[in-house]
Parts: sequence; C-alpha cells; structure tokens
Amino acid sequence: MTNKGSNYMELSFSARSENEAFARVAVASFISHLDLTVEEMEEIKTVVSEAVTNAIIHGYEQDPEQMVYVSTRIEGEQIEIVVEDKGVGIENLDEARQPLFTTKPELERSGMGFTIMENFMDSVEVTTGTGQGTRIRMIKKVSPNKIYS
Amino acid sequence: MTNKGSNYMELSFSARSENEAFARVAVASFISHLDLTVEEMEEIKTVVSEAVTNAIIHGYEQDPEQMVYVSTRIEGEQIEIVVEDKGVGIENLDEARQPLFTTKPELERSGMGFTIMENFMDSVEVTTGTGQGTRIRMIKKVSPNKIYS
Amino acid sequence: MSLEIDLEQRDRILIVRLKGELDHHTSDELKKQLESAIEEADIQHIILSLKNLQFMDSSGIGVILGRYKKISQKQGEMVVCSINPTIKRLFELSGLFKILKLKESEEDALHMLGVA
Amino acid sequence: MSLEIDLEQRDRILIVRLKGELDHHTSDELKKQLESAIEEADIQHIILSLKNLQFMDSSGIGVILGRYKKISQKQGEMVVCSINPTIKRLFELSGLFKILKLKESEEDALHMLGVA
Ligand SMILES: Nc1ncnc2c1ncn2[C@@H]1O[C@H](COP(=O)(O)OP(=O)(O)O)[C@@H](O)[C@H]1O
Ligand SMILES: Nc1ncnc2c1ncn2[C@@H]1O[C@H](COP(=O)(O)OP(=O)(O)O)[C@@H](O)[C@H]1O
Repeated sequence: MTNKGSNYMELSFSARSENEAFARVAVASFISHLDLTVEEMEEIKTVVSEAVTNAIIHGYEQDPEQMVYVSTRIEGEQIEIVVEDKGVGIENLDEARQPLFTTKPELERSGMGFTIMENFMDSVEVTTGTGQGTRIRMIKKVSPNKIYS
Repeated sequence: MTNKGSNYMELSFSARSENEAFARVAVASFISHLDLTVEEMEEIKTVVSEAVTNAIIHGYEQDPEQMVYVSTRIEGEQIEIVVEDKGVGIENLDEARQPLFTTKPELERSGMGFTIMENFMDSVEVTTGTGQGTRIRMIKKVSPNKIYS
Repeated sequence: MSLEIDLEQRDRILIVRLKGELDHHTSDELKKQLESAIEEADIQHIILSLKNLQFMDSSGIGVILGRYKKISQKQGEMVVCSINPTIKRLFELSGLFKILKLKESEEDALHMLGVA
Repeated sequence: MSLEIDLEQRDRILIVRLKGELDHHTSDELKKQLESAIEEADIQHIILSLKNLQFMDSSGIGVILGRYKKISQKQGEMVVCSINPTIKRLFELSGLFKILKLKESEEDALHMLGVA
C-alpha cells in the first residue's frame, strides 16, 4: 500500500443497496480532477455500480451487516479500481463471466454485469473461490494529457 | 465495528489537498438519503473540510504519502463523523481550540477550524497527543423524521 | 439523486419517463409501478422515455426484460427514445435492440405505435 | 467542482467574483491572483461577490484576512455581497463583519464605495 507519486483512496461500507449510489459518487469524485470525458466517467460509474451490486446481492445475499470494499488508485496513465467482498465467492468463474448467465433470475438479474465490466474497462481480473469472497480488479487507461502528477 | 441497524462507511485517502473536496463529497453522498436541509448539509461538508484540511496541513505537513481516515455512521437520531490522522499530534489542545489560534500563520491559516467544528456540530471530541496523531469525533443530531431505519 | 418515475397512459400505451439514476436500489420501485400499470390499466405497449435518465446499469436491463416478457404475451411492443450514448451501449451489449425499437423522440415512438 | 475566479477592475476597486468551492486546495490560486492585482493594478478597495460561491471553509477566511491587511494599509475598504447563510455564519463566527461591510448586491457595494 505504498503511495509514491500516486493518489490513492480506499473505502468500505455496509452492504445496503442505498450505498450503491454512494460508491459511484465517491469514485467519480476521487477521479474528477483528471478531466475525463463524460462517457469515460459514465463508464467508470457503471462498472463500479455493477461490481458493488454483485458484492451486495450475490456475495452477501443482502446482509446489511457485511462490508463492501472499494479502492481506487490513479498512477501514471491508469486508473485502477478494486471492488471486494468477503462473501460466498464464485464456484464456476468461466460460467459466471458468460453474457446473460445469472444465478438469480428470480431477482430479474440480467447476467450482464461481467460483460459490461469487460467492455467498459481495459482489463478485469477476478480472484474468487467458494467461501473465499470475490475481488474484482479493473484497470482503465487514460489519455496522456490526463496523467496524474 | 458492528453494524446492527446502522449504516456505516469508512474511507482513507492520500494526504493531498485535492482530496479535501473528495472527502466532503463522499460524506455528503453517504448521508444524502437522510434528506437534510441545505444548511445542515453545508455545515457537515464544512466540518469535514476543516478536520481533513487540518490532518493534511498540520498532522502530516502535506506529506502526500500519508493517509487520512474518515468514517461516518448513521444510527438512530445521529450522524457520527470521525476524522483521524497518524501525524504529529497536538501538544496543547486547550490552546489549539481557542478561536483564532493557529501555529501556521505563515500559511494564512485563520485559526477558526475548531471553532467552526464546535459551532456546526452538537459535539466535538478530540483525542490527541504529541506524536500520537489526532482523532476528531463529531456528532450531529438530526430531526426524528430523518431517523435511519 | 434517486429515481423519479412519471407514468402517462394514452390508449393502451404506457409512456414511462425516468429521471435520475436507475440501479439495483431504485429498480425495485420501478418494477412495482410498471407491474401494477400493466395489470390494472390493461397496457399493451410501453414507451421508455430516457431523456432525463442520467445513469443506468444492468439492473435496469433486468427490469426492462422482465416487463418486455409481460407485454409481448399481449402482442405488445416496447419502444425506447431519447437515450444517451453510454446507456445505448448497455442496450447494445445486452442485445436489447433485437426486441425493442429505438426512436429519437416520444413523438416518433407514438407515431410508430399508430398514435398521431 | 473547483474554483473559478473572475476579476474586474473599476477605478481603484477590484470586483472579485467567485464560483465553485473555496477551500485550502483552491485558496492558493486565489491568493496569488489577488496579490498580483493589488500590487500591479494599484487596487485600493475590494468587493467580494459571492453569489455563485457554493462552498467555503476557514481557508477562505485566511485569504480574505490576508488581503484585508494589504488594502487597509492603503486606507482601502473591503465589501462582501450576495452571501449565502452558511458562509455568512462563517464570517460572523470569525468576526469578519467587524472589519468588512456586508451589502445585498454588487451595485450596493459599488454605490457604498462612491461609484454610481
Ligand atoms: N461478488 C460476487 N459474489 C458471488 N457471486 C458473484 C459475484 N459477482 C458475480 N457473481 C456470480 O456471477 C454471476 C454473473 O454475474 P453478472 O455477470 O454480474 O450478472 P448478474 O449480477 O446480473 O447475475 C452472478 O449471477 C453470480 O452467480
Ligand atoms: N490534525 C492536527 N494535527 C496536528 N495539529 C493540529 C491538527 N488540527 C489542528 N491542529 C493544531 O491546532 C491549531 C488550531 O487548529 P484550527 O482551529 O483548525 O486552526 P488552523 O487550522 O486555521 O490553524 C492548528 O494551528 C494546529 O496547531
């Protein structure tokens, strides 16, 4: 967690659905001085929303006593966002990443969360396992004139 | 750090002045569903700004590798905000809390930070000591129709 | 910033105007309101008017798909209009344009459904 | 949301219009711009026009006091106008109204300083 030449924040909050908007606003505010385009900003808010919603609904099955963890690092030409829960984890990750695959159709989930993260970010790494929680690390490159210094 | 019937968030970030606005926005966004008056919201943003600025300027003397810690809990009829640094600490707290007292007149500090926190919040508790960092715990009561449930 | 839902009925068409942010938290209320309109007001077609929708994630896709299933059983159609670029990409990724039509404005959408 | 600074000179009066947020981060730039205006443009009086200032904390008080010291050496006055309730309370707590005048509008402030 060294901090040299970069700007870093981390944040944790109760697994309540009203905090989904809070997480998006916090990340957007943290990167606001980078002067991203409106679309880049929207894309980042969307992926934060997808990952945080998954942590709340799937990871913790909406138990409000659990905590969701989000961090953001601005370094060189990239923004790194990590969303983590210590919940149930994902048994079959390949299956989970398929478009339209969902284990909660009864909640009208669309199964598009991972697909959206992959399309809106430059890279998405998932570390998970049954009972081990889920950690999503996403990276987006920004144009050189927006480099943090 | 139990979470029963309350909504909680904590956040930490690099001690950089551009993060002062981020800290205000994050706290304001976290409590936004309470429907506070515009003035109550402004008061809370102001005290967060005062305490975070103090951590950055005084606690860490603007060393961007250090981290500032902010948490917010909404519980029953109150909002509790804690701002903490692991910096130099305050030697003489009674003196520091006096209106217009500042140890950094060369930076044009007004010495009004603590006075503003005390006036805008219902209670302000400070835990500090030379070399021990500083922890400010502030509470604001909100009207009963805004109770978190 | 939460979600404001404005519903207007014209014949058997329901115009759904959304303002604010549609995410998992706000999608429940939208689902509830649309369900009762579709059941009680005998709606056949839906127009989603998204000009003032500032944010939407995949929870929104879920609600839209769920309602589409209901009205397609009545041979109804769903039309979306005034959509911003990022939300349009969400629709594209999800293949939503295979089942619903995209129009520029509410007027165009109404016209398409045969209302002058 | 950062700070926009708009400076306009009328005779020896500097009108300072602030928009956005004045905190420790943005106060440095304001200080720099005011200092060079006071030195180079031979300013005697300052009008702070705060209609569009959405946020200010005690860092703003520091900058204002610092500039007040400069112009009071030239027998200048400082007038503030169009101030919101929370920022007004900051001024009151800090005793700023003992040294600077409060007016409703820029016009009132200019009038007070003898400009028609
Ligand atoms: N944080 C998580 N914890 C446990 N399971 C998860 C998590 N995130 C995703 N999953 C699993 O992966 C599946 C696909 O996720 P996603 O593509 O976001 O679609 P959706 O959330 O709509 O189901 C989910 O249905 C769930 O089974
Ligand atoms: N987090 C902190 N760490 C160390 N010293 C502090 C901290 N906060 C406040 N102080 C001390 O208390 C004094 C008064 O603080 P305050 O009333 O906020 O005024 P100002 O920040 O304008 O100096 C500061 O000048 C500083 O010496």
